[in-house]
Amino acid sequence: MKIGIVVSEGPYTHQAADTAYHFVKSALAKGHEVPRVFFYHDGVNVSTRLSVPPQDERHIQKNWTALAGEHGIDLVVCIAAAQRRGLLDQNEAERQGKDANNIAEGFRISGLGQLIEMGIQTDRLVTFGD
Amino acid sequence: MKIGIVVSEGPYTHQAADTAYHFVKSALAKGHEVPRVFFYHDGVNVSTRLSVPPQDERHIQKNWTALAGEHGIDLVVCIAAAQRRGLLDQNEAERQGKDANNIAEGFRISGLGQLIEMGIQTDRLVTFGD
Amino acid sequence: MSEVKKFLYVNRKAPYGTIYALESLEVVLIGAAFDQDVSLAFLDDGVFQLTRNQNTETIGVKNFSPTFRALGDYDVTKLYVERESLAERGLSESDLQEITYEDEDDDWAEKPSIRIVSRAEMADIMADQDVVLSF
Amino acid sequence: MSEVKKFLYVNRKAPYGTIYALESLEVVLIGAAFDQDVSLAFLDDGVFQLTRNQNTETIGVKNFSPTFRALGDYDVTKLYVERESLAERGLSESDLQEITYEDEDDDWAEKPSIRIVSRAEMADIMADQDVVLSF
Amino acid sequence: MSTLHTVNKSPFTNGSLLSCLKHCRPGDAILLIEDGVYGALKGSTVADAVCENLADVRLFLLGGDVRARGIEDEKILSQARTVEYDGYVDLVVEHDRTQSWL
Amino acid sequence: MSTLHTVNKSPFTNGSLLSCLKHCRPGDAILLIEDGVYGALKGSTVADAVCENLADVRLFLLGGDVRARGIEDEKILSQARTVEYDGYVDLVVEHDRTQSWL
Repeated sequence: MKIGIVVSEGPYTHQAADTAYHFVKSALAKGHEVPRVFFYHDGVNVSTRLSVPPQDERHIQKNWTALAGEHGIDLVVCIAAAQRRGLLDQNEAERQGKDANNIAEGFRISGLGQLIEMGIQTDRLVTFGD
Repeated sequence: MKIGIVVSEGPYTHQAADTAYHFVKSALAKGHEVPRVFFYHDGVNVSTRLSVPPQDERHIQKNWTALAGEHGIDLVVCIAAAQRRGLLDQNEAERQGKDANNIAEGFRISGLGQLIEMGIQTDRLVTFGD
Repeated sequence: MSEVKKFLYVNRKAPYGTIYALESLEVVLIGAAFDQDVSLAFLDDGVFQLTRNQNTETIGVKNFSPTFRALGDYDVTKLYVERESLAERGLSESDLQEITYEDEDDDWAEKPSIRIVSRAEMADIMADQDVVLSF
Repeated sequence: MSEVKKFLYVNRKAPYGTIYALESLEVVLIGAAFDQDVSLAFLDDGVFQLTRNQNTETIGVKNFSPTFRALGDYDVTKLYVERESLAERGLSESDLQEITYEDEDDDWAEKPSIRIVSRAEMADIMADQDVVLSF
Repeated sequence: MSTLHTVNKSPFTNGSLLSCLKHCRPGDAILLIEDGVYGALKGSTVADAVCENLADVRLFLLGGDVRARGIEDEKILSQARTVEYDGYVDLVVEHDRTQSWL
Repeated sequence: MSTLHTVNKSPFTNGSLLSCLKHCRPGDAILLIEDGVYGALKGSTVADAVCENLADVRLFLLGGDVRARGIEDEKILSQARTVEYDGYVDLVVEHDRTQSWL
């Protein structure tokens, strides 16, 4: 079965990004497809590559990047939500005249249409948020 | 009177950073001192200079930077909370081997001791959070 | 994409204190381009999103409540509001802004988009969806 | 800084679902170096922070509950827990981990740090502070 | 010695206001801000619980938040007084400490 | 046609669980995750309200979240069944839709 995922809260602050990660791993292990994870609201903060959690803590962004790389998951960060919150890729940074960007490998910035499309093209949609 | 301020939630997502801003402006207008604002939890996200809110929305980071510049307010971003969430200044970025930094002018990264010190040295402490 | 799915946007949070209400509306506007069967549910504190006369001047936050009145132009015409949620908050339908659409199947007659439903009806509406997005 | 102020850390949120409990504890540990008069209040869902036998292995989040047992070494010895909050959650004192400190004024006798108080007593404790930090 | 309590959450979703009310002492004040202003709605399911606990406690509302949410004056409990941001500052100064019920 | 409802908030702080219970239909299931697992505590102030609404609805708990919070088996309502992340996936698949009560 195809399962679409929405992550609505930021890393560490809420458990949502962790629960979503464990859920997706289990879904893949059971043979389901997870074509896309859509990061919305504060969920866009998961995509920063500048996070430096303590050594004895999980690294939420790296976990997602690794899982997506292994299984070909499309990690989409909502552009409107990301702009407000200061998450930019190189293109966006140039377009907005910003001197830095902070999106990690494996994540891409795109529009809300990708969320609707995911809802249309998957069999189930599961939201992790607050 | 000396009033210390804690901001515990990120910009746009929660109203806390807005309410704190209006409160501080009013306190200063009434002749009180606001020596320091301490950004903790998701509040550290207020300090990113990469935020690009829509044209018809307030720019929360720029509002704080301007207010602090005008009135000499010490805007302190908690280092532990900032590291988890991917907020770094140039020094921190170099120390952590990161290729970018994102802290805006007027904010500085420091330790939790600055929060306690603020509690000791001010007459009132007001927390804005969720 | 020829398949039409039933999408329900569930709004359970108040406006302005948090951004969920605004960002939910942004999804609805984008989603309207996909020609799906769209409904909006307002229950619990979500009913506060639709109150009349919101004025955000003092708090310096953008007032997005007029956008609800534009939803008809995007063919989003089913805004279900739970009666019990209103009553628990001391509100009634007259406290909500009027939102209408022009019904192309009825000679463009102007009709109300807000439909007050009971909690049991809301449960039935929720159970009739393909995709539920929660805000 | 010779002035000693009364600091109260108010914990009203459950652990792990959100980070507030952990980041509150980080403040307490740093704050201990400042030689102030420190108390911790646990009420509402904050009482869940102190339950025994927390095991976070499956959820992959760091278990910080053992840190509470180290607070005595930092001279943080007053952990007030509200009895009504426990009872409302079906809990009693025996569901909480044991946290002790060695009382230097009493020949280093080991004493309990957790003090179960009534809601009225908790209100009095809150009203007796110079600085209240809320998490 | 008195406390200013602030509550910023809707009482229909979150227990902070009721918990705050149970921990107030005579002479304290409660200021409802942000989504907390819904706690002063007349005729709601929490209105009685709020009023019962206001005997020795003053209730304030932040005006900007009330107007943002479209709450008309006649919908507000008669016990509540509206202040603006400068009144908020005065309340903080007048009380010995501020406790935020987050 | 049935729904899996997930609740991730403590019922002592937040109204999501009670609202969810009032919107369930026969054959639906509720899965308590994250801080939501406190909703299955025996002898709490919400336990009766939870049980009363479970006639035709199954109640599940996410085991990892229960253990993280130190909730012993004997503290949990007998109506609740514990599943792990793979059981969570099965529940999502078995029901026609998933509704998150955020």
